[in-house]
Amino acid sequence: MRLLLMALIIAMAAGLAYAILSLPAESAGLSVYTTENIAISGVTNPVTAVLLNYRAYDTFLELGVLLLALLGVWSLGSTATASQRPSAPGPVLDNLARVLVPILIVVAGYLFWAGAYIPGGAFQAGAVLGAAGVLLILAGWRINHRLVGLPLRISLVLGLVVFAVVGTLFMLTDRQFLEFPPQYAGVLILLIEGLATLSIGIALAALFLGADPEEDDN
Amino acid sequence: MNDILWNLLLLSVPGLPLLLAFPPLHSRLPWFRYLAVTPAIIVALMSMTYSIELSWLLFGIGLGIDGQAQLLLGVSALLWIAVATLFSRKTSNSKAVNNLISSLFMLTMAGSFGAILATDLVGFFVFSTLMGYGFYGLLIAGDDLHHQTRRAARIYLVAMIIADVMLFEVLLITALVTENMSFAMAHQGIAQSDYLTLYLWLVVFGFALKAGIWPLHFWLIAVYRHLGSAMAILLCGVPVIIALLGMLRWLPLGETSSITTGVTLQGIGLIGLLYTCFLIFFEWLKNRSFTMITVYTMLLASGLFIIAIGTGLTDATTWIRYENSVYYFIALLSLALAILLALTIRLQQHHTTTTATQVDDNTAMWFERWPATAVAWAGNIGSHTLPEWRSGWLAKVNHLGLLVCVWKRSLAANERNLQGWTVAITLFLTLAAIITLLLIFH
Amino acid sequence: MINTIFLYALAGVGLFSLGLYALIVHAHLLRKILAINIMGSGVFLVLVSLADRTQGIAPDPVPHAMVITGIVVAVSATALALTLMLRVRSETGQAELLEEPPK
Amino acid sequence: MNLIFDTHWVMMLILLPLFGAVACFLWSRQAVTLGLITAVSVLLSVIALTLQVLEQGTLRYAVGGWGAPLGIDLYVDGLSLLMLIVTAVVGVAISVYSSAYFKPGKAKHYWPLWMFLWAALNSLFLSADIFNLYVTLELMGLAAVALVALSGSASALAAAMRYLLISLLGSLFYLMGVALLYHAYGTVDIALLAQQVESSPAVWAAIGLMVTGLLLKIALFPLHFWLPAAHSSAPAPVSALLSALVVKASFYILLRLWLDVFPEANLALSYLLGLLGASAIIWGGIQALYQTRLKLLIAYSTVMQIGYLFLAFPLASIIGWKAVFYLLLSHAIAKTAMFMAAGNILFYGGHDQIADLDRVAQRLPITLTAFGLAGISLMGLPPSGGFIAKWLLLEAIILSGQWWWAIILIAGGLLTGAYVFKVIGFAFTQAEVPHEPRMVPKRMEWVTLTVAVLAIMLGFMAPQLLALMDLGAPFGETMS
Repeated sequence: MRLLLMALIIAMAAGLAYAILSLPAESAGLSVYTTENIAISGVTNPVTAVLLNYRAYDTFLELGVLLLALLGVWSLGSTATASQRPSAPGPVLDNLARVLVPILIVVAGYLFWAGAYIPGGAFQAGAVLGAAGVLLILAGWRINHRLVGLPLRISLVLGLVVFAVVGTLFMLTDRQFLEFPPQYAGVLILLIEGLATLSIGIALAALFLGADPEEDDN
Repeated sequence: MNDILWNLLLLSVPGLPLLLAFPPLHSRLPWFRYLAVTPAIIVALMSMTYSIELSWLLFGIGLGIDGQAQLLLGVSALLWIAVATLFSRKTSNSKAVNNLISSLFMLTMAGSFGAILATDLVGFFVFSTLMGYGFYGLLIAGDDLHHQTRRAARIYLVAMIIADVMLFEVLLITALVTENMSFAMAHQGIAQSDYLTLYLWLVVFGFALKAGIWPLHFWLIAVYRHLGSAMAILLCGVPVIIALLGMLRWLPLGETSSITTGVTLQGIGLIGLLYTCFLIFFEWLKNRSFTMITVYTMLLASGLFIIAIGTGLTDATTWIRYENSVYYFIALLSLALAILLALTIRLQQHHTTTTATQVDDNTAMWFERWPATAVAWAGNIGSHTLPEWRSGWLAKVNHLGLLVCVWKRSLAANERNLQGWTVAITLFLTLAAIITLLLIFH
Repeated sequence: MINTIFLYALAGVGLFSLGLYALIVHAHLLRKILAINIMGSGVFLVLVSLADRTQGIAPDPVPHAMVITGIVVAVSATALALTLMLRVRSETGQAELLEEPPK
Repeated sequence: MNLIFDTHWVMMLILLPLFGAVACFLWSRQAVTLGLITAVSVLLSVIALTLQVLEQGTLRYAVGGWGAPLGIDLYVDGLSLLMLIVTAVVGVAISVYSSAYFKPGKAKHYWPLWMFLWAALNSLFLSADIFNLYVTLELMGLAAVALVALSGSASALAAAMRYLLISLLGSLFYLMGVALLYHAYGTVDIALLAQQVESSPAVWAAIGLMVTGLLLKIALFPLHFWLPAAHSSAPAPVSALLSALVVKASFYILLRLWLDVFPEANLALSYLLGLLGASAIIWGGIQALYQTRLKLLIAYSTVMQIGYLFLAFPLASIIGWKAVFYLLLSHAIAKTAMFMAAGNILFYGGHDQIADLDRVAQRLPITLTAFGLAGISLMGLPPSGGFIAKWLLLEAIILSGQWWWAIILIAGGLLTGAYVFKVIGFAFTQAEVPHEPRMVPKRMEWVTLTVAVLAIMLGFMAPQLLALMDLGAPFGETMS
């Protein structure tokens, strides 16, 4: 069985390699279109333009995927066992967290801002923010129980909802869903990205935490 | 193949069973029941369109074979073989009764084959009548008849006579309109005449009565309740199917359209369908008799058939498009019903004989044991057709029984294996490889 | 220049195949989840490396955006998978799929 | 009327369930009410979209206003419209059913997940972009996995885990195919690809990867190994969703690609698919017959019915495609009813051992009637929707002259009849083990019956449905 398996996988790899090598050595893909329209996309970084304007619908759904994963994790209930509960952090971790978290938040802010013209953007910034959250959780910090319910949930869905609401608003003015007027595109993308960064960061940290903190409290 | 041989072959399809109906002949021949079906099988297997005119017989009868007839003939021959096998077990003690049953059997068979091959109204009428009365004979033949069966057979006979009178009227009308009684010419003639509506209704009524289509289904159900397996299969597969075929052949479908008649028929068919659905539902709740449910299923199918006929009458072009499928529908219907019936009735009998009290609990169980049942059935065929090999067969049957057990176990094991992660993904990759290779070497 | 691009793409194929192999042969769920991630990385590498066949001008941004989308999907799926694995372990006592066929 | 024709119903179909999901997530105490409101509004939107499309013809919607190849297009023709309609119908029924099925503790997790699944399904059926299809496929897969795990039992969790791995594996194969196609032709739009694709190594590899990846997700025999466990251990409404819609969604993608993107029909490959379909019918049918648990039996029946869908590939005629598509629709509805009925029985007796059904017929007559009616449709008896589908399939088989598929068709019908009767037979008997029944909410029973009647009614809607399928000629132009 093992041998057959290896043979099959090697055959597959060889076939794929052959297929890739048979591709033309030059191909502009869609880069012609992207550069043509970059001026009216609201940003100068082409990747951000694709993510948040040309193919913004993909990004919108993908925020949905992230939220859905969190819903899925929360629906599984608590998995925490005694060994997983972090004991009191050592002094090194504690101090590191105190230093690093502010730096990470600043870095996230920079990444989010820079995304408009150089590599960077909401997901990168969100990931850094998420890392800050993870560090805080490891250091024993827990979210205030008053914020655990609706406020936490609202912050989680904020990116998705604002994305959808902005997209829908322009539907009312004879445009398609997510069709930004060029003159406002830059501002709108910034607004969406900002809130998305926040939601993504919180969602990633929440994913790390596992169960719904509201249920954990009970 | 030369014409004379074809003529002989075609004639022998209904001819040989007719000939074998004579007691002196069939009492001396071994396996005569199977022998009688042989020409039908041969003709069904040859793909050729051919027809002959027997101007010397009655008013001139035509026999012919084409694709549609071939299909029906093939299926019908299969049914007859199955029934013949079942019949050979159920022989009476008295030799005279045995001979009588065999003769009636042959007559019914000759009628059914002849009706399928007939290319004109007269031929169809003659053969189907022969079949109808032959079947009545089979119903009442035998020593120990239940009085209920006699009563049911009486109802059947009355229904047949009324239907035949109707159809005879149709023959007269047609003869008035056209000289040539072949289906094609008769359709043309009748389509242009003033009698069209009367003709349509008489044909539909006559054959609907013969086929037991709702609301003329009363006799069918009454007869059904008291039949053995062989006769039930026969009833489903022969008289009813031939009557449906009659409707197809006699009605000028695809050549003329009669909206009112068509729509009315569709309505009747629809009501019949709904009614039958209710019947089935109540049967489930009340008695759970699978035999009856099978009959109701047939009623459902014939209701549908009536809707199809109605559609054919309203819209000729649609009919021409779908005509062939209707023939397939009939053929498959008879086959499927026969198989279902054979299994149900046999197994229900089996249960009643084993333990009378357990019947209620176990009726559904037989579905799980169908492989074993099939083996037992095959065993019975073997032991009755070839008595001298009986012991050998028994041994083989036992062996097969073991095989079935092994087979069932290996099925479960195979499924477990398929569910294993490694096997599954290896299969997945193999499939990917095969698909890609097929693409490349296309 | 061209050669290195295809080299990266081939490396992607390699990762994809390695991940696939690991996914099949390892019983532990954590390894399976990692294997899926490696396969995903392979696909992303193929997507992103071949985008640079533009001869001088900046690489095609669309595959880059696709990869970012893909990564977020992969992260989400991994998070769900890991939590599910922990739940399976706490219910059955082991982090393996039980229905392996008898050897 | 302007309201109907000018509103962007296409987007509403995606946004409404998504907002519904968010609302159910934020206000989980009112999740049931919010979910039901969303369900009804999605159904209304589908009706509006149908009117719109009937009036204005097929619809291409450029999200973001860019249009292919730069942007993402949505596309509505007869194929996608019917999928959306059947999703909405099944969706509303499931919503009503689940409003009584789940306890509050589960309901607050169930509703947002189900709304997400609905959004994923709608966006999948609408998408005309193979990369966007990947995203929707993942959205659907994750939602489905989370729903399977919802019951929290060990077997459900293990099934969900396996389902997740398989789903990801299939998606990655699909994504690799997308990568190859994009780099070969510089577009991911189905219509644009259809114009450009020709035979080349990259296309072969891409098709090979995408087809197998999708087959794994569709669970065509012999890749069905994950399906019975996942579909049978999930809560009943979820099982219904998975069997009726989720599996079909992957098939929908395969159908779209096969009809549009893949270069000229490959005879050998289509025969292989037909052959696998035929094996699935026989294998699934026999396995279903031997099952002792009701939900497993129904799950294997799904394995079997999936096989039917692949019989159209070797026939390659318009009527064949229409037949299997009709079958897909009627199976979706009949299977929903069947799983709901199984859910009622499970709810009532606390188990689903077929041998111990303990006179369910007398105690849950409505449920059992529904089961029987759904069974009629699965068997393909007249006048159900399944009958029309099998009739069309038979016609396609006769037209193509490949009569051997007809044997499979009939054998499949007999097998289906056998396992349906097996269940119904036991439903009348008294079980040896007495158990304490729990009352089934009336709402659950009546919804089940309604859906089952709908499965039968599909048989009477053939002209309308077949006409809808012709919208935009998804199966090719009819010769007339």
